[in-house]
Amino acid sequence: MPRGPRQLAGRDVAARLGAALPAAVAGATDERVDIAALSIVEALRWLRDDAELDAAQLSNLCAVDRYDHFEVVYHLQSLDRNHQIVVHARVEDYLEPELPSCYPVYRGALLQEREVYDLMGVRFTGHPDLRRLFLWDGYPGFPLRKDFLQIGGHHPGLPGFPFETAGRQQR
Amino acid sequence: MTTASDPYVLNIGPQHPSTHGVFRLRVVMDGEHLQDVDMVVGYLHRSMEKLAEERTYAQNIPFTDRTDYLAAMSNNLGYCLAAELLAGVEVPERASYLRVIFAELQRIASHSMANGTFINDAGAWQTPLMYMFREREKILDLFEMTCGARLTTNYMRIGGVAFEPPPEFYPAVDALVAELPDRIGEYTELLVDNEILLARARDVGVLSPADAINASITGPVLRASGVPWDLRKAEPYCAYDRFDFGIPVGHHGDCYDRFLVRLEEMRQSVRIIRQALDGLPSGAHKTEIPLALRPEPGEAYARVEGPRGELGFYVVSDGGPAPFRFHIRAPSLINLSLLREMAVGSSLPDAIVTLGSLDIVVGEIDR
Amino acid sequence: MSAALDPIRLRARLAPRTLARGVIAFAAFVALNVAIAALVVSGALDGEWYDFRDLGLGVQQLREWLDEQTADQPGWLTDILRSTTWLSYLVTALLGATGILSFVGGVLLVLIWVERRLIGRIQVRRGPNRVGPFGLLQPVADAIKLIQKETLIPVGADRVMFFLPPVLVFIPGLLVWAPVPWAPHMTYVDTNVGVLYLVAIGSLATLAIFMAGWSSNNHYALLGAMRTVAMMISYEIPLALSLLTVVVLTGSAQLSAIVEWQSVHNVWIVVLLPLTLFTFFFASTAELNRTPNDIAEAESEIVAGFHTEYSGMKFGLFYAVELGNAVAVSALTAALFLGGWSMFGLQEWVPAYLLFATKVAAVYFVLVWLRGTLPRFRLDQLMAFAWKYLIPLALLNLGVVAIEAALFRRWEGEGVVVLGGFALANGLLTVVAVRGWARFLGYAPEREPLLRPTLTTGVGGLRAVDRMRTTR
Amino acid sequence: MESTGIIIGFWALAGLTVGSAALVFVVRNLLHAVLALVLSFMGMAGLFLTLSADFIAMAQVLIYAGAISVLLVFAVMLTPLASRDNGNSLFALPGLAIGGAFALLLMFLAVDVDWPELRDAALADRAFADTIEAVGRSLVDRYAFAFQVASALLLVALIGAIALVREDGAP
Repeated sequence: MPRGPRQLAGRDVAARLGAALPAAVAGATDERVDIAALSIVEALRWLRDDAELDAAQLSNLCAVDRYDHFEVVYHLQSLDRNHQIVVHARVEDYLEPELPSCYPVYRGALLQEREVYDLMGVRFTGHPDLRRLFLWDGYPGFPLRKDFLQIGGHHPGLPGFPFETAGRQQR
Repeated sequence: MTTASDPYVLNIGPQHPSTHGVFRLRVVMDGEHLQDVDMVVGYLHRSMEKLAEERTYAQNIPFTDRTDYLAAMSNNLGYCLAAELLAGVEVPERASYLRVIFAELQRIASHSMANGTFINDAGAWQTPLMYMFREREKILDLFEMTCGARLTTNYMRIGGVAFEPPPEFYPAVDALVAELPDRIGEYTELLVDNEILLARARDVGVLSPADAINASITGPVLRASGVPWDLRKAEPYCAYDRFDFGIPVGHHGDCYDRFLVRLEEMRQSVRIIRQALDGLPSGAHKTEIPLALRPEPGEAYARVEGPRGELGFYVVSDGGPAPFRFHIRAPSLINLSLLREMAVGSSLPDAIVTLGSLDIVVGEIDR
Repeated sequence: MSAALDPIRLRARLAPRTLARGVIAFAAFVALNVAIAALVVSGALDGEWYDFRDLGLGVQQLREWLDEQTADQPGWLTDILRSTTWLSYLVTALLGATGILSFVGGVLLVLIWVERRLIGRIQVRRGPNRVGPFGLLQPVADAIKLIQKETLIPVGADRVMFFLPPVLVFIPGLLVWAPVPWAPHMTYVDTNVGVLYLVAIGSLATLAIFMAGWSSNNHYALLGAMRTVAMMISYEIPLALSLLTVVVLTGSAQLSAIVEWQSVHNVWIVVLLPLTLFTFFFASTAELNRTPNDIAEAESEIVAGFHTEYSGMKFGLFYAVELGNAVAVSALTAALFLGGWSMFGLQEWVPAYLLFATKVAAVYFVLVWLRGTLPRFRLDQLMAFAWKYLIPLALLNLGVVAIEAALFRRWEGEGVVVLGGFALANGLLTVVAVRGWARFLGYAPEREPLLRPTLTTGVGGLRAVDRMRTTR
Repeated sequence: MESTGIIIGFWALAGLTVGSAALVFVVRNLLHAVLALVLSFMGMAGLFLTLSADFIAMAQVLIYAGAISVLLVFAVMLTPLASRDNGNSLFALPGLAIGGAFALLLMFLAVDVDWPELRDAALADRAFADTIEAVGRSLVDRYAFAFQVASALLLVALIGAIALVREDGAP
């Protein structure tokens, strides 16, 4: 499993977080911490305020459609300690995905959560201004979902590459 | 007795000289003062993240050109790093150096554009912009020489760079690197101590370091607020740990500091290019990789210090030839998080200058 | 190697044929000048209608001749008009009006080209160079394009008020040329309230611009109009005060008399009243809506200000008037401060109007230069500058100059000594007042040094910021 | 009033002045009324010119057409509901009565004054040769007191206006 050059091991972070907020940790791998959806705000606040982990900045926020659930991915970073923490939150409800907004912890989530809501349809409760960002109000569906514009049984995604079996492409 | 006038709504954009693209600010104004700011984006939305899920890893490189069309090289680089991290591809030494050279050239070109348009927003009649275009033009000539394109370069490849620069590239880049410090000195003389610019840009759009960090603001805007944060130092990708350069850090966090920081970064980029040219190793410029890359299932987040800030690419693989999920962390968009706080209460000209100093590229905001 | 030092090109440029042509042209030029000088020295020209140094003489003699012709032959028209000199009045009025109109029209066409070329050079590009020789016909092409364009009228615009402003703006733009003294006898309306006339005419455009902004039914246009009106009201005061200062010194509000005064005393008023030139020039650039004071049509803020909604030739008229006013201000600066047509005796040799035009061009160049270089002020800064800075300075200057003028009337005999003393005193006053008043208002660049970005090599977050703060 | 040209000019200007003055209260749009008023001012300046009073004509243009009218425009713009028409005023009838009475007074004066005598006296003083100097001299000499009183009055009015519109606590 690849990991960014300054990325903390997910298990270490999970161990520390679990010591403080046992209910929050839902699991961990080498590269990430899984956090229970409902306690995401407390967990992020703890990660931000902890002196050792010091996740001062929400570097990136996005969501992944896993067909039956959503994963909201937070890339946090500490500027002073120069490390990165990857946090996943699993949103189980595929039809009405909802997650507490982390805007109270990170103001940088303002536009990123709007973007996720616009394109992926994850509703962030407690967001001060949750409107669609790129698309207009009333746009049907959420384009980044895998089932968007799905045509009878066809799964989106590339099944294979045309010349893959023929070997290297000749220039 | 008070004289009060009714607030009214002013649409700045989608077509407006200072929105640098198809970008709209919906502003509630009282006289010349802003009471509320709301940004309306999406006019340029092409849903690249969705399109990328239908194309192979290599086919996605040209898309990244078209997000931030003023810094195509940096975008190429960021995406290729993410794909390499995901697939575990090694990059030859020479390719890393070439990547550094082109990324830094791109940074100079992009900062020229940013500073030029910023002065334009402050009201100069195009002159500084034209000066800075002169240098940018030479850099674009170098790009054209190397990869045939000026704006949407599509130069980086997963595992290296597409082409070896032609022999005539080296004297041209040497000449450019030799004259750039003088040119930057010219801008400094013309603009840095200009009383009007000081009056317009100092203490306008101030951003405190704590706010900037908390609001995920990165790049020159963050550095102008006094935070010494640069991914080239913090997380040296390519060969940045081998070069000697500094990070300019501002003191007030106002528009003027952002301008100065960009100017100084151009100087530092020249230093890096010079060192990279001197130490350019020989060898292959690219690793051969399979035509259709099928990385192991997993995810990777790679980021580079783009001209506008942390340019991150989050790529998820499910083992297929196309990314399962492809997300671009667009610094232009995220740097706008605090626009409302910076602009409300100021006057219209100040808000325009603030917007100009954030250096947005609408192609990147909307993707 | 730069093109200028390229030996091949250099040789090509100095080919014998080219060289010979150059020598012949230069010799012809010298010969022509010698011939003209001889003609002038011989005195054959003095006072004759073909004296090219003063075209006004010809008109004057034409008038006298016409008067002679009509004096003895009273007809029915003369009876009705009860004046025998009506024909000469009519002819001179038409001549002058035609002269001014053709001059302003021609000058506008040329100056659009000049301005664009100059700005192009300032901006390290070439400027228009495709239409006609050196691109000289570019303004003509632009005008044809503008005339062909449809003039759009926004929905909800006040139609009458929308149509009138381009015309109403153009009228003062022409009228302002009436009292400009081109040469000793070349003034169309040599009124003795010339300076007041200029201020009055200058204030007329305000209302037209306001009409343009209001009738467009557009927020940008209205913002631009309000800015214009606010600024024009503010800057008319320092403008009028500085003009008044010149009037007080020379003792006349007649423009030709002011130039005459400079000619007689062999001095340019700019030497005597540098502070006045400062206030006048700044105030007039503000009135002209040119960078650095072009807030009324600040492109980056309010798109095009009051003429946002104007298209086609209506926009063309606004554009032309803007340039025309810039030339008019240059002409006034040249006449009031740079000696007008007088050039320490050179006007005896060279046509005075050419001297005047040279000075106008020089001042105009400065205006273009400013436009090509400086960013823009903010509205509140500009208003504060007028009320807190320019008006007190202009008032102070007026008071000082009034005393000097009284002294000058008393010691007129000492001429050079008195004027030299005044020049010294006023130069000192300018330096002291401009710097001192700025200091008094709180301008202190050394107290808050400009902090250039510091270069670091380490990275960090808030803790690093604190560290850097404490070590600074 | 000797030459026919002057007479034609007088009637044209008088027609312009009176006509645009009438337009001021006929026109419904308040801003149009202000502009008609400016036209009336200009006509009046022209009338002064026919009397060889060039200084007063210029002052008329400068002060009334240039400055006062702009102030009026500002007042109209800063008034809420500026686009309303200017009819239906409560003061229409009293205004008409006062205006008519004033016009009658002026007419009476015009008929009653012995104009030729005044003109001859003025001509004897050479007052028309250089009006600007004559006006200046009389302002600081004969009418100095009236001049000072007028300026003091204007100053008081200015300060009063500032005091009236100043909001408490405003800088």
